[in-house]
Amino acid sequence: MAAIRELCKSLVQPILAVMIGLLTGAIVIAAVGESVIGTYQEMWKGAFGSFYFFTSTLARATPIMLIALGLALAFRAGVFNLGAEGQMVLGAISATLVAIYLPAPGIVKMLAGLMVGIAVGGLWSLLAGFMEARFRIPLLISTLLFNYIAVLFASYLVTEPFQDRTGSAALAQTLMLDKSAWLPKLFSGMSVHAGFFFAIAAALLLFWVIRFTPFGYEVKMLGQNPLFARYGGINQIKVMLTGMFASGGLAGLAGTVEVFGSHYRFVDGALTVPNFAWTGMMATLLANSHPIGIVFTSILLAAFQTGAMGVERNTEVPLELASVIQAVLILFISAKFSYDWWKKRKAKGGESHGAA
Amino acid sequence: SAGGSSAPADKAEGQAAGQEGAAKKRIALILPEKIGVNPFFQQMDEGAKKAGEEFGAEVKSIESTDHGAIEENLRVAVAENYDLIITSSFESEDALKKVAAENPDKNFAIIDTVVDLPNVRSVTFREQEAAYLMGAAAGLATKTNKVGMVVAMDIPLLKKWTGGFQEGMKATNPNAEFLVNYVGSFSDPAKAKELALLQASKGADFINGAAAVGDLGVFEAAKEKGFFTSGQDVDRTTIDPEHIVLSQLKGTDAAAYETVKSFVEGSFKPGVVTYGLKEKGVGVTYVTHESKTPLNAFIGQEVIDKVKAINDEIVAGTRKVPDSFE
Amino acid sequence: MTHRLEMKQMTKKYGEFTANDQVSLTLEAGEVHAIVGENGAGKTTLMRMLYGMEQPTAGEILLNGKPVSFRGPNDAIRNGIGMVHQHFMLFGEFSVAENIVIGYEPKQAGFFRRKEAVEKVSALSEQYRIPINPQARVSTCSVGEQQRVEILKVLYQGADIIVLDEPTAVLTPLEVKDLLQTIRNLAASGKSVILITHKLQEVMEVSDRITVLRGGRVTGTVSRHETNVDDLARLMVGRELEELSQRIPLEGKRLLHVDQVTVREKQTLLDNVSFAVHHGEIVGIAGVSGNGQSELLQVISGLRPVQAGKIHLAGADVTNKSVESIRQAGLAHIPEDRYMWGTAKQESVEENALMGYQRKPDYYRRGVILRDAFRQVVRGWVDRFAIKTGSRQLQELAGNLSGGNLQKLIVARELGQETPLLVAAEPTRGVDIGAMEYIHQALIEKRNSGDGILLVSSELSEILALSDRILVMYKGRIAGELARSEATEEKISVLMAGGNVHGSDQRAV
Amino acid sequence: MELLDWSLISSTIRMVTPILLAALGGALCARVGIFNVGLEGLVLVGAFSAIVGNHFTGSLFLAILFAALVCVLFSLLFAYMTIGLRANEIVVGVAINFLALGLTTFALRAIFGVKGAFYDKEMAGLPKLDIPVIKDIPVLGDIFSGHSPLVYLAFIAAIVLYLFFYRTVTGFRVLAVGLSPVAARSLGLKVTGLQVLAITMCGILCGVAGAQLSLGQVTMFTEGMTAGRGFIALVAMMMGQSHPLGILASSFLFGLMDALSIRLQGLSLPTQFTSMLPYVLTIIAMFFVKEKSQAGGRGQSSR
Ligand SMILES: Nc1ncnc2c1ncn2[C@@H]1O[C@H](COP(=O)(O)OP(=O)(O)OP(=O)(O)O)[C@@H](O)[C@H]1O
Ligand SMILES: Nc1ncnc2c1ncn2[C@@H]1O[C@H](COP(=O)(O)OP(=O)(O)OP(=O)(O)O)[C@@H](O)[C@H]1O
Ligand SMILES: [Mg+2]
Ligand SMILES: [Mg+2]
Repeated sequence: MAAIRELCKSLVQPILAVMIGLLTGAIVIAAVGESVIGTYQEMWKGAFGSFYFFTSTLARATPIMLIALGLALAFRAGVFNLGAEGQMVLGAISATLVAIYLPAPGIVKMLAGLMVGIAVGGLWSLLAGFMEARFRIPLLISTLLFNYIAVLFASYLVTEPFQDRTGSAALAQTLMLDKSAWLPKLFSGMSVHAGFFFAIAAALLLFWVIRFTPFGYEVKMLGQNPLFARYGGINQIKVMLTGMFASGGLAGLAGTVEVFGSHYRFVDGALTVPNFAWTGMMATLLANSHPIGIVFTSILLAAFQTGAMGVERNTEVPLELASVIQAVLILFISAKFSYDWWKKRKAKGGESHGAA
Repeated sequence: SAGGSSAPADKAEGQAAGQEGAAKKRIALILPEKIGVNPFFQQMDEGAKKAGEEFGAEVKSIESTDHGAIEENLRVAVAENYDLIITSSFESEDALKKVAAENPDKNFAIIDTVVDLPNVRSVTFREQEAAYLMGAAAGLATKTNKVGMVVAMDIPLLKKWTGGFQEGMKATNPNAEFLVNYVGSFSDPAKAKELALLQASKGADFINGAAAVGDLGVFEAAKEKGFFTSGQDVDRTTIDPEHIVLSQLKGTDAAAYETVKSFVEGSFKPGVVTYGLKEKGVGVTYVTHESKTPLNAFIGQEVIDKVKAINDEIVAGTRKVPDSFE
Repeated sequence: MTHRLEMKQMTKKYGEFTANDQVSLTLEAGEVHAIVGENGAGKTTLMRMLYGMEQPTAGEILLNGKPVSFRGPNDAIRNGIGMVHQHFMLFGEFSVAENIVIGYEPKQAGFFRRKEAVEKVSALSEQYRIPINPQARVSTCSVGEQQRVEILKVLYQGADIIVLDEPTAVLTPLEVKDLLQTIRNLAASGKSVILITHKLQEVMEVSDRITVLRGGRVTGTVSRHETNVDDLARLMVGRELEELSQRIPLEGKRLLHVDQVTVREKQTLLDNVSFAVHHGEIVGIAGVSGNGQSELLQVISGLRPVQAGKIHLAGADVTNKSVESIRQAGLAHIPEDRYMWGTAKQESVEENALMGYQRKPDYYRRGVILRDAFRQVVRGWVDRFAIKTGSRQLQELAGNLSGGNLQKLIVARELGQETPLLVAAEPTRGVDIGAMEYIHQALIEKRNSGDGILLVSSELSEILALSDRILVMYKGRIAGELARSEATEEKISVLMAGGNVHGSDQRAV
Repeated sequence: MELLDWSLISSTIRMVTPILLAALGGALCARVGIFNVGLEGLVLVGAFSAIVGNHFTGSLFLAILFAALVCVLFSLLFAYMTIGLRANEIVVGVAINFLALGLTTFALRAIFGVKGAFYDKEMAGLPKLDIPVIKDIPVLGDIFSGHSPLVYLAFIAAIVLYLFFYRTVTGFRVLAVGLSPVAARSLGLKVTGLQVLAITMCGILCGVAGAQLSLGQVTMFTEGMTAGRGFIALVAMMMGQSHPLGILASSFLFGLMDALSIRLQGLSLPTQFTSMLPYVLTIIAMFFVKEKSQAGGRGQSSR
């Protein structure tokens, strides 16, 4: 009985948030003279309207989810890794190059690529961790700066030494992967690919690690009180570095599956423009670093994006407005409207909250 | 109005009824990026819409939010049964190759690159030819023997501009020094301006803007420091004729316009169409195209005449501009 | 007749759990009123309501006869109520004067007049005879000084009622003496003081009246003249206290050997320290805080590196080894600062208890922590040490436990490690006398079973009661060693102050 | 030599101004314990509103004021979400960045009817101030004279912020809130109010930063014209350890590296590597500033 009440209470928050977000979005849509219902309908259809759209939402959620899961581990350990973007890009470019140039059968290329993607993303992230542990260079700064370096370096690789010169040679991109090295699609003609399985598997694995293993416990304690962790014999540097490696590795995997499952080649900018990294970070934070929660928040955030694409395709609502609505929804979902908030609101009759 | 999605069904029926002429043709223009600051896409959008209005076709342009969205938009356009699907740029190549091959009965067009499939019409530009003319003019006009260029990014795509320009300049003025700087972004006029100021301080008296919206920053720098500059895509001289003395033109609007037109009129054919100086698909103001503003004395008629001669050679094929640059 | 303060029928519920149940209390001008009671009896909770930090579930507060209600500490301060929290509310980065005036800064046109602040603080410190250096950075002050800062702050804010929640727990005996004197001075100048403490001698020394809480209820309010320590103890615990077990004479082998250890960090913190702890022996370390005891413990437990010297534990060289390997070699550790080192406040009791057990074979199989098995063990501790965990039991947040109950949890956890060596820093800090007795008993039993204990305590009585040998630290060195038989409070005090005592042969190793 | 002419410094001063202003704003937030990743969006909004203000009022002063005002509104949204509704500050910051990009693009179309960029040759940008005596001194004049008033304002802002933190009562309390919200609250300080105050001031600074970008450095608005400056400001803020003068130094360091990297473009290094230079050098610089950061004591992440 009490459990049901608790559940209801915990549901009030997201439902309220989405409703307020949708309401605000509705005002924006109405303000530009478009049909509110129609727009939302298209948004829904664009994200979940048919099996095809559903699978492309899942495809889009895949890299977001992998990045988010990696960050979750780091965040839990109290390690703030802002470098997912660079880790993803560097992992993806290395994986791609290995898969292109490794003389081996397709399946070997693919597996080698995946491993290299994880390893390189992880090592790049580890470097920042090492600099913090050894030289006390704050992760927050180094990871942010490492993004620029990684992205520029990858860009160099595909503009100069490894550019695809077989075609028009006008794009900074690698050769295309052998078909045999592609990650299989889960349904033919649909966008979702095997990378989605990796993401789900990673979520389950992470859930298990966090929930049941000593390592998960140690990560949590380190995040809660690093001194306590140290006192208790937890090797904080080891845990931090492991966390960094895992989060970088998953980001690298995210980039790799995006290339191996969707683009089939590394195209300069194709991984950075969609903002996977920041979206992944939001997915983590919205889910409070809970692996299973992340599965849902990633799909939700992906759905906002595919929904916005649907709106763009089928209504006259301009694309930038769709992104405004998306931002508004995210804003409100992040808010902690609680049952108490609602009560207090009512009681106070909307007295303003902490203005200066 | 949100009627978009219910439309395809009606239209499909309309077509099934078999009245070829009566049913409005439905054409989708799928842009590979947000139109944003890119005049290239803006023009394409306008050209297609204009043709749509003139020839009675329904043109819907769809912006893609990022690389991953292109393929999905193409697929959805196929599913929604558009009669012609136009897309653009190298970024769409992979996606179009896949989607067009899977849908051999559909008509596609791609602007600015070639996709060699039986149901695709490709329209490309030889921008390097226009850039060559621009460089030639710059080489002739410079008094300080220093010519600058502010480029959006150091990417292969833009080598057509820098390479062509440099070749042209060397052809007319082998002694001129070529200064090139990259902004690192398509949307940073402030930095573009700083780069132009820097080149001016090094003595460049003509600085070619090729920095997308950053060109506006270059123009401002020109106004402040009094050097001369040029713009891209459309005739920019109107903004500030005193300093913006040339503009390199590219008829993306024409390409889109012609594609839509030919499709509605029934003359649409797959294959490759290229626009260069010869086809007047690209060009330079005063040389190949008229301009609303009078010619600036910095360039002078003499230079224009010489460049016109070069243009004639290129058109005639006696002077070759390479296709790609390293 | 109106009282300066009257709390009537105060009740506070946390969910299902009642922390205060119709507690009533009066306070007069110039009175020192002590509140005593077991851990978790609700003392702090009562004071938090008085200070506006918690809203009462029911009850009424009257100030000089007028009902008041405080929505926050702000209201309480404005009404002349000040509180000195046990874990100080200070900004280490700021100076003493800044910490005192904050919130009521002397200013001119919005600019902070730091000079004037210093002057005011100096004046205040003279007026109440509480010595302090207003310009010192608080993070460099000793705990005793920090407490004086807290008291001065309350006075600066114009408090007439001053609440001190376990102020002496972290003080050295000398500092305690000073504090008690200060309390008497304050009362003499007309201030009213509420004093919460577990040390009944202190209560008997300074208070006028004493209120005893048990299980959230008042079990009695007595005047000091009508009672004594034993009566109070009986009122608090509800039973007689027992004698400590006999200690079995043991001649154990050397267990811990600290050999010429030196720690330098800008200044020398430990200077050539050598001593040993044997099996079946409790070695007590006394000293004024800040003389290297903390550093010594940190060095032994692996939390701080040494620059020179060696440490051996159970035969293994553990110098500059990781905490993990030292713990594996046989060390358990009750930390001196339970909030900083000993707990994750935002985690449950169970999670806090698990620290150090997560990879033990008994509770860890095939990659997974055996939660059920471990939970049994924690339940055992809770029963044995009478840890009051509130309504959510093992899932209660550690931060919600009362200070003493949290301490008991930590003691249970570290005793449960069953290691040959236990390093115990202030093991009974903040625990009530019943629990203190129990912890002392447990330590003796551990000793009798042949394990070694290194005990650091600022409580000389504790050191004297438990130790087989006593080392006194002064300025980073071992200033002297006393055998159990020869040790007295006086001798220790002299050594602590840097003096010399005869009869202490330097056989530290 | 070629690489180190004086225009380098002059150009650095100009380029660094928006970054400096935004970083100071970020520092205000950081000092009350809020990590504001929304700087990029706030500056963008400031840049856009400055142009709108200028377009409709024709007054540069009102334009800057308007930019500051709009940014304050956005900041209040940020404050309400993070403090009032306890939303995660990073999520809110990122959402604000998205929101700013979408809204400015949309409003560009709605207000000016253009896509991509708004440029009006009639519009006057901020004037260049010639400082009387300094302008005639050979090198110094080139470096320090002839900037927009906001450039000078930015440097003054750093000093004012320094005075605010370390000389005023309110600043003192702001610092206290950041050092220990729990202690501040128990003292009865209005923690929320102080936080909102700091965030509001951050809004003003970001508004001014935007105005310098769209009216000082150039006179136009283009979509996404902040081009990552907000994130650089974040780095500058962290490197400067949220100390106004530290930020002054770190932004300047970064600006100098950036200007230097431009000059290296001509040399035969690939552009990607020259562009990397400021980031690489910043990291290298971190090896040297760390000493101070330990003393600074706010190394929450480094423990
Ligand atoms: N926020 C809270 N939520 C739930 N329970 C609480 C909370 N705060 C205190 N309690 C419970 O209320 C009881 C009384 O706590 P309180 O801190 O008042 O005890 P105390 O008498 O001060 O004990 P001690 O001597 O150990 O400090 C304890 O059992 C504690 O667990
Ligand atoms: N930093 C510390 N290190 C060791 N013991 C501490 C520390 N802080 C508090 N204590 C102990 O905790 C007990 C009180 O803890 P408790 O949690 O009840 O805090 P408090 O003084 O009541 O303050 P508050 O009213 O803010 O809760 C005291 O006995 C004190 O000895
Ligand atoms: Mg207490
Ligand atoms: Mg307590």
